[in-house]
Amino acid sequence: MSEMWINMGPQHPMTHGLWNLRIKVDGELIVDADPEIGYLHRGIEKICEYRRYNEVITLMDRTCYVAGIAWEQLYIMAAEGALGITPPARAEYIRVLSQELQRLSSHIIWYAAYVQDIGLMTPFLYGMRDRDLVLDLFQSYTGARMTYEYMRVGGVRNDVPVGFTDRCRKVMDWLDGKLVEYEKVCDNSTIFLDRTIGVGILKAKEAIQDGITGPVLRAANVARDIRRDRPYSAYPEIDFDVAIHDGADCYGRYRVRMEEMKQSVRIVRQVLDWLDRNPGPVLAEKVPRFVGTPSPPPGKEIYVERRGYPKGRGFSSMEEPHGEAMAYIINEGAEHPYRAKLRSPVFVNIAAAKDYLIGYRISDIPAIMGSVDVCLGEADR
Amino acid sequence: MVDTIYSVVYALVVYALNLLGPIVPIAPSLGPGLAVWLSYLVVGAIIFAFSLVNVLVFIWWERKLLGRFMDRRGAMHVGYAGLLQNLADGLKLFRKQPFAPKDADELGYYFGPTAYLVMSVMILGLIPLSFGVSGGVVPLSLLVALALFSFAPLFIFIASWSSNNKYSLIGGMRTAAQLVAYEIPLLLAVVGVVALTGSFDLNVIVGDQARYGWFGLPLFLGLLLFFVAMLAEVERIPFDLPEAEAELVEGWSTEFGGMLFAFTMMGDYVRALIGSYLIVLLFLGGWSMPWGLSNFPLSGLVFFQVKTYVVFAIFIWVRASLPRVRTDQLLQIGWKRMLPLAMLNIVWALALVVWGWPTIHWPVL
Amino acid sequence: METKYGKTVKVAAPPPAGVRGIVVQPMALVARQFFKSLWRPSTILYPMKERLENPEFREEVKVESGAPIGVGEIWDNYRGVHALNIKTCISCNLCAFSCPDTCIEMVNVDAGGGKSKKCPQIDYGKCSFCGFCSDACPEGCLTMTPAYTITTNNRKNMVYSPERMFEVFKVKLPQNPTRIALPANEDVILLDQDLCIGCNACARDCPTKCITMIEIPRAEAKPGEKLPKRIWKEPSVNDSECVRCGTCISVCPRECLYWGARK
Amino acid sequence: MTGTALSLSELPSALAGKFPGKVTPVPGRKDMLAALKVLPEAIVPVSQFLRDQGTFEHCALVSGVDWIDRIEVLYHLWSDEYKGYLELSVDLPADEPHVASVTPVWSGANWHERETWDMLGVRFDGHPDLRRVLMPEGYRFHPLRKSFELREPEELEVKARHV
Repeated sequence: MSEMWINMGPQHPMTHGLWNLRIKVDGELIVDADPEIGYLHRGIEKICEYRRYNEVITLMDRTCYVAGIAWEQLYIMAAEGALGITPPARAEYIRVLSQELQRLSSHIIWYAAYVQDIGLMTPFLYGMRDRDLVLDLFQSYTGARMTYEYMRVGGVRNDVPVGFTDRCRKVMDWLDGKLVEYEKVCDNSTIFLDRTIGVGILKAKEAIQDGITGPVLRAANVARDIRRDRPYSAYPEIDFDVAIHDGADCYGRYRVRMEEMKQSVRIVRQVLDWLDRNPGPVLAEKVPRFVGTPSPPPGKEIYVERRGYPKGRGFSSMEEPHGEAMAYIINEGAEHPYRAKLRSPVFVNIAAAKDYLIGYRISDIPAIMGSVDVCLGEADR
Repeated sequence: MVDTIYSVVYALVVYALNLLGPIVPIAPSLGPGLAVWLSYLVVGAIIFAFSLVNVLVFIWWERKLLGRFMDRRGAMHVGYAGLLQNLADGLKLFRKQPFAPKDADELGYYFGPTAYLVMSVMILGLIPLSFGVSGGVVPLSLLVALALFSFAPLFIFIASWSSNNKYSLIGGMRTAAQLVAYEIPLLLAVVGVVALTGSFDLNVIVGDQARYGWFGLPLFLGLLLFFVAMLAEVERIPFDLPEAEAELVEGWSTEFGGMLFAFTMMGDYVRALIGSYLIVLLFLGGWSMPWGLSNFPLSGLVFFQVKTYVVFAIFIWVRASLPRVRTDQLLQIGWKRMLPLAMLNIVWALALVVWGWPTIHWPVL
Repeated sequence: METKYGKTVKVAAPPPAGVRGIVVQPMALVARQFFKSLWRPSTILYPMKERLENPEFREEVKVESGAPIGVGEIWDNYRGVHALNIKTCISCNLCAFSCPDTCIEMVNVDAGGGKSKKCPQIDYGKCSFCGFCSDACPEGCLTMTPAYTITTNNRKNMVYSPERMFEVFKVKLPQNPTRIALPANEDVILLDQDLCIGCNACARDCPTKCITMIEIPRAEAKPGEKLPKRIWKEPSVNDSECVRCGTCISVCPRECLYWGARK
Repeated sequence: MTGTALSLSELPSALAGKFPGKVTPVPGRKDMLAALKVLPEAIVPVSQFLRDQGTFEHCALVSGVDWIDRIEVLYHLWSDEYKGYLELSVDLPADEPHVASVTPVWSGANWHERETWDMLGVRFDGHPDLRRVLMPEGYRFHPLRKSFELREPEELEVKARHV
């Protein structure tokens, strides 16, 4: 019996969260893989059905611990669709700003963790140091570092504080230099290139068939970016490039993410300029009572019908740092969503683990699964 | 200098024996012989303990330097600038309950890491810290040291297999493959030095370098090979595959906790210390310095330590800037790159011998 | 929707094997960082140097880290421990209603003069620091401050009573300056006149006293119908003073008050 | 494949022609290219057709809604050609719901169908590996059914206050 199953997880340094990658190995060679998730399942979709529209926001932050605000906006866009509310333009721009800052922080932490997976710990600390600047930015306008609770149905909670744009520009200038440094550490290191080039290949056709999205798909030479293809928020007004790579391997994913960070810096600069020029309100003037704050008790159920709020279905889709995220909300005129469904890109990207892994070695597992950028909080929900 | 220490210790031992004389009856004929024997033991123990303390400082050195490479501070709370942090860690591990996993082979489980540490520590007794200052005086010290050094994979494999853990097993297999693969370029790189000196005695090797210049210059290729092979032998990044924590949790030492883990950890650092010592002794002139800098009392001892720490700093620097290679790439580098280069190095050393490098004294062997 | 911009760029492939810097460049880069951080690494010595209480902290972090701005600086609008002004609290319950984590409980506090009133008590073991409560507070008496050290080794200490939050208020920490302007609530309290029995419970419990019981004209008795003998009163809500806390709805014994669009 | 692709305007008529009476459009969805209600028995051929002729190569989401009297399974498809989403929905009976699996058409639907089985108890016939994915193996309930009440005391508290 030369083959054996190994459980990598649920507590394993490679997993970056709680999941279990069962692999069958023949010596060092992987012959089969079976990912198992669910260790972090909190039943967010079910709890949503018991919470009022604004209260769901606190759950969304905790869906993904590295990209909280992305999920907030995802949910808020779907809820606004279900309730028929349009946020003001300034709110949309602040949302785009939040998205891109979140993308920066998420990709930086991805970079840090990824290079550490491959065995180099130094950039991990560099990444953490620079991510902290981005988190400080978040903190300066949302009031929290990771669990923002910033988006509201109909806009955002508050405007950016005075002096924020200058401060943000400074951080962007600093990141410009640091991103080049990150690339130097990896691109000029023969060992890094040997570890990533030609490893974990997932070609375009297979990737589309598997439902893979995000940087992993773009690294396979498919230019699909929801921000450009089905623009939401203020993205139609913003100039940015969609980065693709034809390697379809770990190196390609790394390159795509590095380029996306540069594009994010570019987008943030545009948004800051816009924010400087266009003051205005950040919350819609009127929202239904049960989604605005404060949210007092609803009264008796018999009167819910009497109010006659419109029923509807809200759907939103966006380019989260990990890929294409979707939210689907059914509003039956009640205080809380009738059904809230979230589509996590990581959920699908993990499901295809077999396709990335078979034929490579145990040493490649951190390199491959790390390049997928796994965040179990949103995969399990 | 060792004579000074020895005479001081001898005087103390004789004094102590005299004090004990009325209480413990010792045959007067045994007295002087016992005193000599005891003072050798004490001097050996002092030198040995020096090296062991050095290991603790080594870990501190790595923590601090690695911290600065990574833009952070490293250990800083226990003792001055965190110097005693390792002692605290050791104490913590010491207090933990020793245990073996349910299906582990207990004999091998306890024996493996212990023997790994003991075997590594034994080498410290052979390393001269300055001329003639070593725990034990062995004419073939280099040979014995390298022989003991290459025992490690055996114990690692015993430890990993008896842990009854798949990660440990894979880590142990990797260790065996890696250490065996890099043993050969390591030894072949040493051959160059031995060919130039004609001796396996580390004292002689350093003495020759003091007279005719460091071997690191004529045998630069050898130095490089020895350095890289040593990186692999002491399992440090970029060759730390046996304990590649990203995929193998903690490699062959996954199942060890408490003091056994301390043994594996300490064994690693003892080996790193020995590796740095050997690099300095074989290629960087040991305790000798040009321009007679090492002629002052105790300066040889100091210079040797300084050089060792600088060499280890380079180990740390490499660790801070390079990722880990893959198993197949590691073996490829070992067998396909380093081995031919090591051969080339021997040819070059022999060519030096033939061209009349001044340090040859073959009769000594 | 069409994007104005947004094009595809192909990221460059890595340089061919011959031209790669092998290992020298990363090592040089790391060494440069070593000398940069030799004396002043970016670490913030947090427990040794308190972030909030130390006024020079901001300047210090600026100097110590190489970063362009203060790393780890706590801005005034950080959502930390709550400060409660007991004196202006109107016991409207809105904070407790808006809390998604049910961590706010209304407890009795001494209001002076032998009276007591209900004020919020917060269990930080449950709190998620979302700020909904301070957003909801109509009087601005419950705010969030940048104080963030609530660490304790006893779970009971995590429960902050109104008095304890009043202490936080008295310390005069910077108050959260970004209290939001709430979106105009399109709903008002409406009355189902068929059900009202004129019991006065809503007017009695209204925290802002915006409900007054007004006498309504006695309707003409239809043939065969008997009207009650006592004076007929029903609540009238002053919408501009109403904080929309819904207390009246919850106390109404006949379920005759409800939310609805303004008529 | 792109050569035979239909344009977006041709798609409804082509669908109606190929699957008469089995596909009905649902009006009033602005955020989608179209929303279609499909009869359960036609879902696989419709999927096949949409993937091959309609360029809907990416199955973004398979999910479900419990309407108490029936269970609705939703499919969201993305087309790189039309840059938009298409929604298919299938109504199934509330007891013992089962529908043919679309995993042979899009392998990306694999885990989504597993999750829908896990959460709503919809059986997907022909699925290669229909196990629970989030809940533990051997769990007795399908938590997103409306008949499943939250049982945590705190959640009951929330519920009591809100409903």
